Amino acid sequence: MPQIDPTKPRFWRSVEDFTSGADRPKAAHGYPELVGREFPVGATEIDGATRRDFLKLVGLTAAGTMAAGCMRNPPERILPYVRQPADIRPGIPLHYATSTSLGGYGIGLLVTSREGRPIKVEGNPDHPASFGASGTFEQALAYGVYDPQRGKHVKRKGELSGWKSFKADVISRLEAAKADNGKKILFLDGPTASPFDGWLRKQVGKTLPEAKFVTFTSVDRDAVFDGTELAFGQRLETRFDFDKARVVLALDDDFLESGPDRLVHARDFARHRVPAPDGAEGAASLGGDDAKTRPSAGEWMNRLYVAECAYSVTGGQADHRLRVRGSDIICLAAALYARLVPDGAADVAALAAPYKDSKWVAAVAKDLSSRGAQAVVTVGTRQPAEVHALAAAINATLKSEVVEYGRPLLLDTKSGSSTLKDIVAQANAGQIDTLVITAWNPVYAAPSDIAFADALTKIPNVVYYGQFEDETSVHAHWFIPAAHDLESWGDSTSIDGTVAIQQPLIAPLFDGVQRGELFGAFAGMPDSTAHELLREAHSQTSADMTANGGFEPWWERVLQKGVLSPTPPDTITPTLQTAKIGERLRPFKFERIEGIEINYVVDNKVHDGRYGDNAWLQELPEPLTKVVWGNVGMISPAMAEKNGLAAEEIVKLTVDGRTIEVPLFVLPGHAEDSISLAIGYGRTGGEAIARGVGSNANALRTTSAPWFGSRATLAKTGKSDRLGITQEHWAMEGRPIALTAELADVKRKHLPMVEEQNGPQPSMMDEWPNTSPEGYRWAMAIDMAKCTGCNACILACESENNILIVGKDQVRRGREMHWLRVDRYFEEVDGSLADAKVVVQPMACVQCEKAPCEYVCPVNATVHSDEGLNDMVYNRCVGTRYCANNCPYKVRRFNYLNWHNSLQGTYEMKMNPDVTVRARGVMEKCTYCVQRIEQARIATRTENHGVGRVIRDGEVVTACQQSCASGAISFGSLHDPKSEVSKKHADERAYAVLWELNTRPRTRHLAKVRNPNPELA
Amino acid sequence: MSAAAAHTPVPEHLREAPLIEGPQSDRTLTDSILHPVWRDPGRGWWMALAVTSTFLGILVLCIAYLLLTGVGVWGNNSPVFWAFDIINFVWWVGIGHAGTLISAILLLFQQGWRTSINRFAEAMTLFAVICAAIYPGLHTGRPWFAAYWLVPIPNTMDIWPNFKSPLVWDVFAISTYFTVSLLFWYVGLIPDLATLRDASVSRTRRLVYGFFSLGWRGSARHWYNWKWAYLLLAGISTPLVLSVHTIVSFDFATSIIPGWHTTIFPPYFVAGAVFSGFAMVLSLLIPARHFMGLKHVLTMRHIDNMCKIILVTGWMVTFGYICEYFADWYSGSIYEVGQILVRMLGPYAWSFWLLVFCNCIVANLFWFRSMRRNLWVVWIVAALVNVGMWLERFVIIVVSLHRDFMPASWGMYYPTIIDIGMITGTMGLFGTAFLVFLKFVPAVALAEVKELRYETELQLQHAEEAH
Amino acid sequence: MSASKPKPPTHWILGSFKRADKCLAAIRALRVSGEKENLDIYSAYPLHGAEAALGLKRSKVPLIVLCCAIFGAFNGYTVQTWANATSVSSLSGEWLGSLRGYILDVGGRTAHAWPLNIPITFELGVLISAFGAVLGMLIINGLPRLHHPVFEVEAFRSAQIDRYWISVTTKDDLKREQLREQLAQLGAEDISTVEEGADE
Amino acid sequence: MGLNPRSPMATTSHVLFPRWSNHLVRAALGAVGIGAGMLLIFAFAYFRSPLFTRQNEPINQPVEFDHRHHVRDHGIDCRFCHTTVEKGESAGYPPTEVCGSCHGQVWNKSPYLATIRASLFTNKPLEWLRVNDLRDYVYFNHSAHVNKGVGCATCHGRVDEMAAVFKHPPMNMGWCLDCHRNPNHNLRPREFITSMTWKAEDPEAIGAAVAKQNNVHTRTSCSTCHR
Repeated sequence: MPQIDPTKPRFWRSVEDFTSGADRPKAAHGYPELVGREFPVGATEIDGATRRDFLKLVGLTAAGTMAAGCMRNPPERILPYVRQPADIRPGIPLHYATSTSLGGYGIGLLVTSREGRPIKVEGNPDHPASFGASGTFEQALAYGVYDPQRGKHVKRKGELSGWKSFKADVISRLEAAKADNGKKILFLDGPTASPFDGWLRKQVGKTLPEAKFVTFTSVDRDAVFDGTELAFGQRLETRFDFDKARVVLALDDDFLESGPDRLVHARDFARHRVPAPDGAEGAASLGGDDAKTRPSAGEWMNRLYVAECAYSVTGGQADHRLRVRGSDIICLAAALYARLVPDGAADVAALAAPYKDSKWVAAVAKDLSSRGAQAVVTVGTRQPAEVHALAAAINATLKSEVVEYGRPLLLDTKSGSSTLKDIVAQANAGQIDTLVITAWNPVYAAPSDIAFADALTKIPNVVYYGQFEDETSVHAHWFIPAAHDLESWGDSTSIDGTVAIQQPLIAPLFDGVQRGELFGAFAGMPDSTAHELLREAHSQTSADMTANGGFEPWWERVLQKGVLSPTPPDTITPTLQTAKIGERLRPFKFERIEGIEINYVVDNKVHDGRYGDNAWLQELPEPLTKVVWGNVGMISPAMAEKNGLAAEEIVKLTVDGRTIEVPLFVLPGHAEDSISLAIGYGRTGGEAIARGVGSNANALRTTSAPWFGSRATLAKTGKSDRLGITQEHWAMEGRPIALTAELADVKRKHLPMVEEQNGPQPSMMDEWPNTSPEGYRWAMAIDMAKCTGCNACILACESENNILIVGKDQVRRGREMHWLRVDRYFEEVDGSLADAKVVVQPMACVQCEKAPCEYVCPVNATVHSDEGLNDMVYNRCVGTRYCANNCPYKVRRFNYLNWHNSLQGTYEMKMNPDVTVRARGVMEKCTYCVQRIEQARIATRTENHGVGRVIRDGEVVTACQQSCASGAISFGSLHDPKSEVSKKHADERAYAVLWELNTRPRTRHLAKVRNPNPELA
Repeated sequence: MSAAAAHTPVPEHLREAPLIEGPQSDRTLTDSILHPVWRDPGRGWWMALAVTSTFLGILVLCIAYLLLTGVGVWGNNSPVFWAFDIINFVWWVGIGHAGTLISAILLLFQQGWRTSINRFAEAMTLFAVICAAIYPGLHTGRPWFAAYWLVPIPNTMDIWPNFKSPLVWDVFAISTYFTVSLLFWYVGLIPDLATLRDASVSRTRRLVYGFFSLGWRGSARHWYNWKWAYLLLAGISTPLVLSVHTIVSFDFATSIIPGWHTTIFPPYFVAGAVFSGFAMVLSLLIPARHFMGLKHVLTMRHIDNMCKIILVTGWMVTFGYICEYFADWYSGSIYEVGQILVRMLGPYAWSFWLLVFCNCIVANLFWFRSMRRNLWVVWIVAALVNVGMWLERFVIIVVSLHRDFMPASWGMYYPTIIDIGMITGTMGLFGTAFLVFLKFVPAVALAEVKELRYETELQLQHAEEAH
Repeated sequence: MSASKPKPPTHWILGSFKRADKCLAAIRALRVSGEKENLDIYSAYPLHGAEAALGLKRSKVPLIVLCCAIFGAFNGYTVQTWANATSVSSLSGEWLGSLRGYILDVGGRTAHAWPLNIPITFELGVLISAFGAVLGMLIINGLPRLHHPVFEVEAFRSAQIDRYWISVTTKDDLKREQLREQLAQLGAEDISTVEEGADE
Repeated sequence: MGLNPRSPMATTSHVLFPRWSNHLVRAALGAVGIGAGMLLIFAFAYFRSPLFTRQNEPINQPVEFDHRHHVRDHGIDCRFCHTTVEKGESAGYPPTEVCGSCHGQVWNKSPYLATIRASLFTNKPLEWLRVNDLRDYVYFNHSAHVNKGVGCATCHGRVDEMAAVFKHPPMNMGWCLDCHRNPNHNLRPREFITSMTWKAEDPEAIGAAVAKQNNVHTRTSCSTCHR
């Protein structure tokens, strides 16, 4: 509740305002703090109700509507608008299409806004890269925009300054730079494919012809382009269409969880992860286009081989997984190359040696070649260019239809650490006067052998533009707080070339500066807003504008759809140059690293560290280890035994002289003699949440071995750290809980385990009649064959249902609040965990028809609705916790303490007003997003003059279902036999978890299907 | 009596020991039994009170902190949503049972030896139930609502408690049990209060005791109705005491959790209750009779009988365990069998084996007369039994919950300092209440002892006349 | 006592005995000599044969308890069934509405699941009958009554300790002396007479 | 002190309790019993009385807006200001410009409207006080009710007769349930939805008809209102 709270920090638009006292919240007027914070610069700006303007105003209604979010009951005030914006109505949610970028590639978003507060992020159905689905990072934007830790002031040498002062400074410098065409001005940017950025760079180029733009990220994709360059002689974008793939070999490639089109990959791969097409409509209903040319003949279900070091999400889906160190992959690739590429064997003989006679390689090679065009080899960005080249060669030889190439979309395809090397050199040579850093936190992200921070001291004027005051900002002369993606105008290009518009949902909460405005300042347009610049950029570039009757109507359409009329991705069919590859690889010798090899992985939660301050992501369980709040050194069980190491034990990890301390985690299926460590932790910047969580892997990484390839030594410290783990027990104990079946058995309908968990369920009591007037019987189906365990659903649920974070210590105590958890079980393979298989099982309240939780509640706080929902009435709950005890699925969560205390300032604006925020001492759980059901009901019941109609199948979409890219979750009503969920319940793989308890869950799980290669069985 | 002994040929060791030792008259009994009430309590009493009231203070602090901060101050978590709170509740209620059993059931069975220990045991029941009653209220997340939403009061929400929930049964069972115990205790107390009124010299005492004795005159008509009331109270207390722990056991038996979902619970919960209750009576009575000079009415024969009851109930409990585990194993359900294995071999196996030792093995010492006569042995065994019964509830509640159906949601439980503070705190409350009781009310039912003396005297006369 | 003309005051003649059998013998003797309802015995514990000697009628307490038990149990069951398994539509509005039952689907259990109502039915039966027993006993005994004529005899305090007392009441002044002598003959000590106030 | 070594029959001055103490005790017992009963009845009544429900308490708004004047005298429809009542969960509060739209011409000098003009010129919103304040965990949706034939006056009373608006019904759960269990007598044809004066000669019959036409079926499941 935005009540006046003197303890809260106050925010001013700039230090000038601070000194002049302009547009500060006047407590005398009794305006709530939040209102003041949101209030625009002056009355003048309010005139002319364009969307941008009311976005600034919307905070006004917060006082009235936020109340719905929390249980507190203050003397309530209502602050209506002075002038009602055209399209905003209190209490009616609005959806705006926008987009965000990660690693330079865009993903379209559809953001739900309540009274001008963005409260929920979804994928934009019209955007090919998200098709309505979204991943963890997209979901987490809704937290990021309200993160109270974000940088709030323009600072000069750490002193409060202002945007105006900065612009003045820039202008003066530009004058000075005119002399040498700005050749001493350098822009260090992150990777981007945004046309707007391209346009801005052009504008900057006009004033500063010789100013340079370079790119850096610690998770670059350079290898992809270098690989194609080696294989085809040109740098090319590589795209995969897994809808066409039947046999996939992923070499250290987590294509389902990482990369610019991971969502598309997940959808297409999952569509063929089931025995037959009909099971795959979940994905189709999410907007996947079925027009795609499908292989007419042959097996529908695909087969996945994975070779990797640490278990990845993709690895968990593998039918056959080979545990190898990162540095062995190249040999594996070479061995395949030798077998598959005609007369390639000679070139790679030396490399292929270790896997020359490998049964695994032989079988995979055979399978790939037998599938030909429907087979593909993918390689992860961690692998060097050579491996990419080998894979490209194999794919070309297979004439794989799955892979396609196009011209690079990134403005700059070189973004590796070499960039930083050059900058350091130039800086030391005094060739840089002004360095403008818009890349994320290079000081932290730089490899340990590049003294980037020192180099910065040699540069007279360093400008750092970032969302947080972090490791880099302390070395910068200027810190410019960046506006969040949901606060900025801009655009993005997805990997298939689709350009999407980025439009702000809310005025910058902390007076962040938008990218456009920053570059605008250097382009000699200091006073034009990002909005104006973007319009200008597109007024020049967009072609089909005239077709739509001029700019304005076209622009309106673009803003509504969020996507510029898609241009079909240009495909290039390059010619393979095996000679070049041989040339490069012949001299290669493979010398194995003795002892333990260190293996760095990109983190699924904080990525390269940029999301370190996002508490949602920090508290998200890592998909395989289920560890929250930090990174761990992952080692194989055998290795742990050999070296007498145990989980949670802290070890000293030393790589050529550099040492960090890290707690261990024993991960089944991990490669021997290697330790894996996620990057992005051990932050020391100003972000309160990120600081001190985990250990900094960048302190060990080197330019020569950015991901693997260097020797590590482990030393016991005698210390240990109790990790925050949301699932302490990995084994299923032989219980029929997460069922799996092999394709062959599914085909011949031989599923004894599943049948055991089905069948009639007699009851001593007479059944409750279905008293629902429309007869709705809400139900859910979760297809474990499609679920990759990527966690997007968990965050979607967290974001939709106001689920609060509890922190590491409370997770340790087993008090995490996620309504939806993704259980991960390891299955021993012939009695050992070495090559354990993984099965993941999303588990939320299954809405039992004979719910054990209900009859034990003394106050009727959890009872059944007439439509079969297991209602949880928070305001009636007294918190005996009896229901949770008696819940066999243990999906209920209890507010042991007042987690709501942890919410501060702006974060409260995130709360979804349609869901009660639970007080201390109250039980909570999933209710199938009942608020969405009720919204749909009211919408349909009030149609055609109140006569109303029945809710159609697919009109109610739960948050988890909406986010799921692979379409593993279906929701609907069982009263309609044609509904998707009814079909899924009828599927031969469908079963009720813990069926024998006769709880009659409304959520049915569909057994996971594996498609093993008989030759390797 | 010794005179009577001379006549009888029955050898000494076979003869039943007397329930009242030494030549006693109504006067001497009044004198000795009321003596602790009159005399200055003495340093020992004050010191004991200081200790117990300190723990009582700790309890108050813990409760304040709990109410201000939330149930999270305890170690409870997911999946172990219930822990010390409910363990202590069940443990205290169980202890209470011995009192009612002694005063009610033994009365119906006309066991003369109950007479001089019943007052003592009933008081213990009251205080134990008070300690127990603290938990069900406080363990909820929002006690201020629980306080009235669990009771069927017509309210403007038009909504009622869910009478299908064993927790509501608990509310009724515990409150009924407390009320009935209180009434039973007080009815028994009225004549003694009258005696105190008339035997005291100080006017204030006479006024106070006079007020609480409600003007009891000891008229034959009074006694006539009084005996009926007392007998009937005993009559309804007997099924009540059985029902209370049965209902408490329903909290677990009606659920579906492996280790809870067991039909054997009601009988062995009751047996266990009596088991622990008698143990508690003994561990309080042995010091009390010593320090209060009541050895002549609280005789070795009383202790001996109680030891025998502990032996019997101990075996009933053991039999209960055996049945439970056999049923689990025989069910063939992997979850039930898994639960047995977890208890015996899991991370909390120590608690299981310790409980087996305390509840099933130690009590067997009482097969031997010498052990039953050795007060040190008796006291230690009694203490161990109390520990064992606490552990039984720990095993049932925590160990069952920490590993139930879904391995993914398994977890461990660790108590916090507040958990410890509250169990010791309730012991403080119990002790304080008990000391106050010993000071102001005759710890032995005077009127009943007199009656007993009179009857034995009559028997003696008849015996003599027979010769 | 509603009396138009002042009645002669009741007199209580009291005497104490050291031995119970003497006391009982005295009562029997007095009954032989025609005293009936106006006799009473006082002892520190329930005296065997006292009620026989006095020829008391059967106590009403058991009957009261029985009624209470039935009443309590009936209410117990009715309240539960009413609240969880009925919903009388005629009840509505601020006052009556809150008396209306609310049928809810609780875990698919039948609304009127009688076996689940047994515990509370039983407990309430017990609770009410316990109150019945205690209150019944007190009311029949006319308690609480802090003051009573017999308490005016200081010596009567021994009744609660180690003596057995007899009381005979009479309104007849002539009879008073005769009774005193009779008591003396029967071996009573501390014989004393109390005049009961007209208002008692 | 212990039992007096002499006989306890050592005389004390007078009797322990005087005769009147019996009356006192009985009186006291009676008082306690009756008192408890009274307390129960009082509590039962209190939570249903306006004292607790805060019914019929006119709330003074920052602007002396008189519904009698606007609704009764000028017959302005509710929806003129409360625009979203048929579309959204909230009925909506008029932005100041709506006031301005009329009062720009009429009464534009009136001192009563000073606050309005101030708001318009300074762009500071008016701060109204909520009259019908449901608990935050209660999700009431105006459109769901208005479209099904529940009239404004049914819940808000004769607003056209209120100088300052006040809460008309108790608005507690029991009150909601009464209608949700048997809505018919509160339904009216949609043309009369905003009418303050409409009276049905036979509410049940008309209600039944409207219910049939609008396909009204109320629910009493918890999640209907609590989410």
